[in-house]
Amino acid sequence: MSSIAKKKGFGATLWDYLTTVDHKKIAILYLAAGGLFFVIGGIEAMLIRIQLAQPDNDFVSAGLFNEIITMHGTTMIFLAAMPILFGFMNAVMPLQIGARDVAFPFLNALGFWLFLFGGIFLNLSWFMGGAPDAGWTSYASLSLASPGHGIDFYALGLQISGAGTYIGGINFLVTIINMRAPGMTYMRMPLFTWTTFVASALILFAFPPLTIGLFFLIFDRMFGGNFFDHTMGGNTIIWEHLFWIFGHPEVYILILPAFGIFSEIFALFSRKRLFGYSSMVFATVLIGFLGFMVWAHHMFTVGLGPTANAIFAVATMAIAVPTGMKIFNWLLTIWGGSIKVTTPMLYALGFIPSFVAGGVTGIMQAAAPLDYQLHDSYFIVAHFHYVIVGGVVLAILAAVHLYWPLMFNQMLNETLGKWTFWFFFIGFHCTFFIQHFLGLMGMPRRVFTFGANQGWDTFNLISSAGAALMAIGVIILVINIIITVVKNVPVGNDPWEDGRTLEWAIPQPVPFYNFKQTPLVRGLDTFWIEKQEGNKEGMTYAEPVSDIHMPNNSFIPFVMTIGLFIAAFGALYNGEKDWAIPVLVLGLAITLGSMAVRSIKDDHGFHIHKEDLMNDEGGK
Amino acid sequence: MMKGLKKWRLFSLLAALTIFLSGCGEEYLSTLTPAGQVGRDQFNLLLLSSAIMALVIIVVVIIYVVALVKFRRKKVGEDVIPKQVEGSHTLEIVWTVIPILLLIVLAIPTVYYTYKHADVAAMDQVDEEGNKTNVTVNVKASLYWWEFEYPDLGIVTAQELVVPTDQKVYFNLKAADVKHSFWIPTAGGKMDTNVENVNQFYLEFDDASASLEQGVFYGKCAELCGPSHALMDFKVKTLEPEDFNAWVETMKTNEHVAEGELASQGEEIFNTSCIACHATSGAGTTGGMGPNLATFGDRNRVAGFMSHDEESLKKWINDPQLYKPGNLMPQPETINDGEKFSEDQLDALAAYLMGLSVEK
Amino acid sequence: MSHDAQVYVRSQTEFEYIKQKRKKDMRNQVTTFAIMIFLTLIAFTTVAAGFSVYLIVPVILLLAAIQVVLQLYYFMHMSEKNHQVAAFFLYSACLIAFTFILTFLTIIWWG
Amino acid sequence: MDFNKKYTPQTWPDHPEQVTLEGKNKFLGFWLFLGGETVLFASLFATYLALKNKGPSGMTFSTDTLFELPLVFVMTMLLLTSSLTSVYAMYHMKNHNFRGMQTWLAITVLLGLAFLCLEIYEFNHYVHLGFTYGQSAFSSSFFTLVGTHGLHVVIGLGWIILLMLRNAKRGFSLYNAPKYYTASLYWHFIDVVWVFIFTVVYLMGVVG
Ligand code: HEA
Ligand code: HEA
Ligand SMILES: [Cu+2]
Repeated sequence: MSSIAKKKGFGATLWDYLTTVDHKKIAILYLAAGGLFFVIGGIEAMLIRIQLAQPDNDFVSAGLFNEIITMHGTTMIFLAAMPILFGFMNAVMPLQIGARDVAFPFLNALGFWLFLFGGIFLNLSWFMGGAPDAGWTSYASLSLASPGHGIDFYALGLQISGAGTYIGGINFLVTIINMRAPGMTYMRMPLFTWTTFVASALILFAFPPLTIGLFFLIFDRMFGGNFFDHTMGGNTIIWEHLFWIFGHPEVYILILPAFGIFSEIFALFSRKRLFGYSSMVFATVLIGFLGFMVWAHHMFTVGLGPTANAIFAVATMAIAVPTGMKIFNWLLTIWGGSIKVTTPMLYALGFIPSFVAGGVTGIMQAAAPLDYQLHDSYFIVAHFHYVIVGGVVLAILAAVHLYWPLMFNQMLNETLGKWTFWFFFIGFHCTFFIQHFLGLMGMPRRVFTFGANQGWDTFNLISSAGAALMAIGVIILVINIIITVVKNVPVGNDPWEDGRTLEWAIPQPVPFYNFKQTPLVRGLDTFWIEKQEGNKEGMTYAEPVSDIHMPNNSFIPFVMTIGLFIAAFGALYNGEKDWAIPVLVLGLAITLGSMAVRSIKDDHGFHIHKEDLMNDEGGK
Repeated sequence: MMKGLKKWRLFSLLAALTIFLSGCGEEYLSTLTPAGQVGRDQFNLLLLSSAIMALVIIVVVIIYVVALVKFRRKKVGEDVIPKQVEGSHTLEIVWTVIPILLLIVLAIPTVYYTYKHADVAAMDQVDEEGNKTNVTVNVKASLYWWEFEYPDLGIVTAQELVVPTDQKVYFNLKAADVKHSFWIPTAGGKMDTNVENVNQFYLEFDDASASLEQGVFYGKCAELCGPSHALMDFKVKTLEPEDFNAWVETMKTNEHVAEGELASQGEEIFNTSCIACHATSGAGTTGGMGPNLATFGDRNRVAGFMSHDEESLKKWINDPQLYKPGNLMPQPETINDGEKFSEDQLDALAAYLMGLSVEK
Repeated sequence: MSHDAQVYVRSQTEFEYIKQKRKKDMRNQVTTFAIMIFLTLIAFTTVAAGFSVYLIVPVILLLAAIQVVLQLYYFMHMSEKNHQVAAFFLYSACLIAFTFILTFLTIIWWG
Repeated sequence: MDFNKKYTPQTWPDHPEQVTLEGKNKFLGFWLFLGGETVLFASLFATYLALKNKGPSGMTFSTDTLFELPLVFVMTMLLLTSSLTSVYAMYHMKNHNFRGMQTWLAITVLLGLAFLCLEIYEFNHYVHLGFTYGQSAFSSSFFTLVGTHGLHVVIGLGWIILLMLRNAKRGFSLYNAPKYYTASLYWHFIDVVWVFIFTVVYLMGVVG
């Protein structure tokens, strides 16, 4: 990243990134944007914890607090965790399967810009009359009653960024199905690729219900619809269903890639093949499937009746089985291995007890009668931060360290990495463990303050202190990144020395066309196999060097996104400002127009000729 | 022998858990100190599931720690290439079957209690004379207050639920504006109050609440409902059945007369400014714009969460928005000829309201 | 490589054969279409004839299902090879779609 | 190597839409997209079924009095036929008969337009009766479900017309064959959805 910047000058680099369709650069964009949103979401988390550090606090007002928690949840889930994972999928998955790029490079760029501008739109609400304040779940009766434009920003912003995610999901699916290198059978795919595959399938089926739910909300609030207005025959429970039909698979969209990352790490740093590979694949698919059959466990107290509650309770519990398979397979992977505790491995090791603790509280919540007590209490907050922070965020932090050399040809500092880990890890348990008890002691979630006489003071203070430790950890990470980027010491390929999969075999920095020759995959962990057989190059090839076809860069994805961004303002102010409808139409016209340009104009890409390839020794 | 040992282990684990957990939290608020059968069932489910989960965690952690100690690279040697094991069918079966068994152990009571706690068939039961055998309460949740109507007894109260002990109390739950959720942590789990339908469930209370620190159990709104969601508390007073019946009788018959000059002045102000929304008689049915104030003097809190004294009452009346943002009680300016209440007016109102009582 | 299509020149007999085959396929498609029209007619007539609701609803749903299968398998060529992945995802989608509709029909209303 | 290589009927591949990697990707990606669309319409149908005939107290509109079968029957026939005509278009694509394909597509477009006109007429009619979008939960869910389908028709038509115009002078290539193919898949899918709409919304609506 820095090396190009030096050669090209700022303007050219900027243009390059605005128009790029290269999965490696899009990965960097996802990582940067997602990282930024993570810090924003984290700062919001800090505000929450400051407010709740002591009883009857008035650090933020009641209304503002609701805006903060809503934006914290929404930002973290939609704009931080998922995009960062998308970043790693983009950076790693095509290399793992031996592909030149993803299936639809143009759409890949479009997906990114949609996500980014959806996120920007959502966050603009802070400056344009107030953020959404009905919780990230935005239950309909409250979200219809909420004054101002906050909820409109939520619905429109998520609609735009959701479209980006949906496009990304299809893209990954097609890439994995169609573009695997010769010999890369389904049962030889690295687990990160597998989990990307299943997570993308979940995106494919989970986002349409969200889209519909958000459309209903948009129509109800801005265009006179009546889906959720019970005086007009509407029904708010429809929103709850649609949201959770999306929402539950969504949490598996987050955790499955995290599982994939840890599977890579455990094998790599134990110098050992992943234990029970085929059952890992099976478990991944099963979790994905079951993920669609359990959404009503978020709705046990809604009053769906005992039969629905019982069915969904039992179905939910079933998920423990495939997840348990995974946990034990990881344990057996390190068992008998040669464990090297690097920073990524440290995260992986921290993940196991943390996630199991979070998972088993999930099973407790699945016991419906018990959930009547736990629902909407701090116990739930504890549960999902244990699985999300203890699972997804630890995976993200691990992957930042693990894949940094792959993405940037530099190594993050290991010592600082470990400091980050310990601060974050201790802070995390400190913050959230105690919240289980707060919940059991009767503290509801989403309260902007609490009275002093209820026995919650000390635990809340401890929780807030833990959050501060987490913040220190994150700040150390930021420092680490800055130092590394400034130093810019190249490390070459296979920096962890025990790389097993194709992405570590490719020369560094990764050429923009990825593989000069398509590799031939000869088994699971193909790089490891080649190394064990003494192959210095690390790859066997499936074809001689020949011309490579590459797609052209394009500015159209950006323009299309801007069109929707503009249109969203039109929709938002519909019925309030005269210019609303014209702006809406203008925005849509820009988007449709650029789509038309895209389909009318011939864009066949270009070729890199064989001779040039021969001379190119990697590098950019 | 092995079996006995295992049983003993499980038992002591449960015992330790019980002691540890009930040490947490306040007796009038915590789910860990259940005050009735429903809460106790759920607490037992908590104990059972915690024990299972503790077991799972212990097993995982043991394997984990041993692996971590035994197989560090420092220990096994820098250049050792471990055997590349593919997997093991036996192990796979073990860790599929054992969790399934554990889950079955949890699933059975789960399903049983799910049906048990949803059983409201006895709600409409009547004795020979056609009187309802059980107390039913219609709960209406509004932006940020609670109304409790006793349809069979012909009385209404607000903010403080009064229920008899030692019997099932049935609830019909509904929201008036946006969704809320009705939760008395000590008595049992919550149930949402939806806008478009009536939810039903029941709770039980063992003992009269008089012995508690505050004399009441705490109730909460458990569904985000707007800025003052956190302040939407209510209190629950449990009475022995005789006391309850006595309370009902006074509620039905009690005609309040303001005592003293100050209170009478207050009554006058109240009747010009407040009566449009607030009823002061407990006899009747639901439908007030604002909470029924018949039992105001007996309450434990002002506005559900402020301490019960004239000071907070006056503060509240003169600026409800400040204390409970987003609530629907008019600011004094809109009901008092465009001005705040004067100190004298406030004193009078406070005296009048504090005198509204069925217990004194 | 990826864009390079091997050009395969058919022999004249092969060419004739495949043309014939396509023609036959097309005739089958027209038959399929006739069946679809027929099914639609039945559906509309059962309703117009005013049979019992309990008869009509299952019958027209079944007819719709058959029609959709015809569309998918013949018009959209799902019967041809090369469609396994597509079929897998489409069936998954149908399964999920079915659960949604079932829940919305049953548990969204409490009676 | 070159997309614009000229083919003859004799050299034109059997599955021109799936010869290049781009074609394969488009083909598969589009099917996956249709999977997503299935779930999308399922959500709309589910909502419609839940809100059918629900409205403010005293609402007089209901499915059995509102809908008129003859109009729906004509619309159904138009759309079904257009599905067949697009099959004809693909038949000609396989035979490398560009003119034939364009002609059949043109017929498809005309049928689609006719359908669209009837739908607009129908909506307009309802609005005149007072059954407007905001009239009730029932009306919102009805217009959204059927309107989303209508929007798909509009997009499908736009897409096909664009393809026809763009390629009118260029003829076949392995670059545009997958585009034609996916457009026709899309058109069939629209028909699939309509089959459920006329069954679930109109026929089942009329029965009550
Ligand atoms: C990454 C995110 C993530 C993950 C992975 C999970 C995983 C699980 N979740 Fe969680 N959940 C959330 C994120 C997540 N959740 C969020 C965000 C919410 C709240 C949303 C909101 O309301 O705002 C939530 C809420 C939530 C609820 C609703 C609570 C309520 O509001 O009342 C329930 C109820 O059943 C639940 C259950 C589960 C279960 C059973 C799992 C299972 O998948 C866990 C499985 C794992 C294990 C069980 C551990 C390993 C297994 C073994 C070692 C084998 C042996 C184990 C046994 C025999 C038990 N979750
Ligand atoms: C991916 C999801 C995710 C993640 C990672 C987190 C991370 C954290 N969350 Fe939360 N959270 C949610 C998803 C997530 N959360 C959701 C969905 C809700 C529910 C919302 C709702 O109810 O609607 C929620 C709600 C929620 C609540 C409950 C609010 C309430 O109900 O009233 C709390 C309270 O403690 C909390 C705390 C935290 C904390 C302390 C972190 C920490 O882990 C955060 C760690 C990050 C940092 C500490 C970054 C710090 C950065 C800096 C300090 C800046 C450095 C600056 C520079 C270098 C410039 N979160
Ligand atoms: Cu869930």
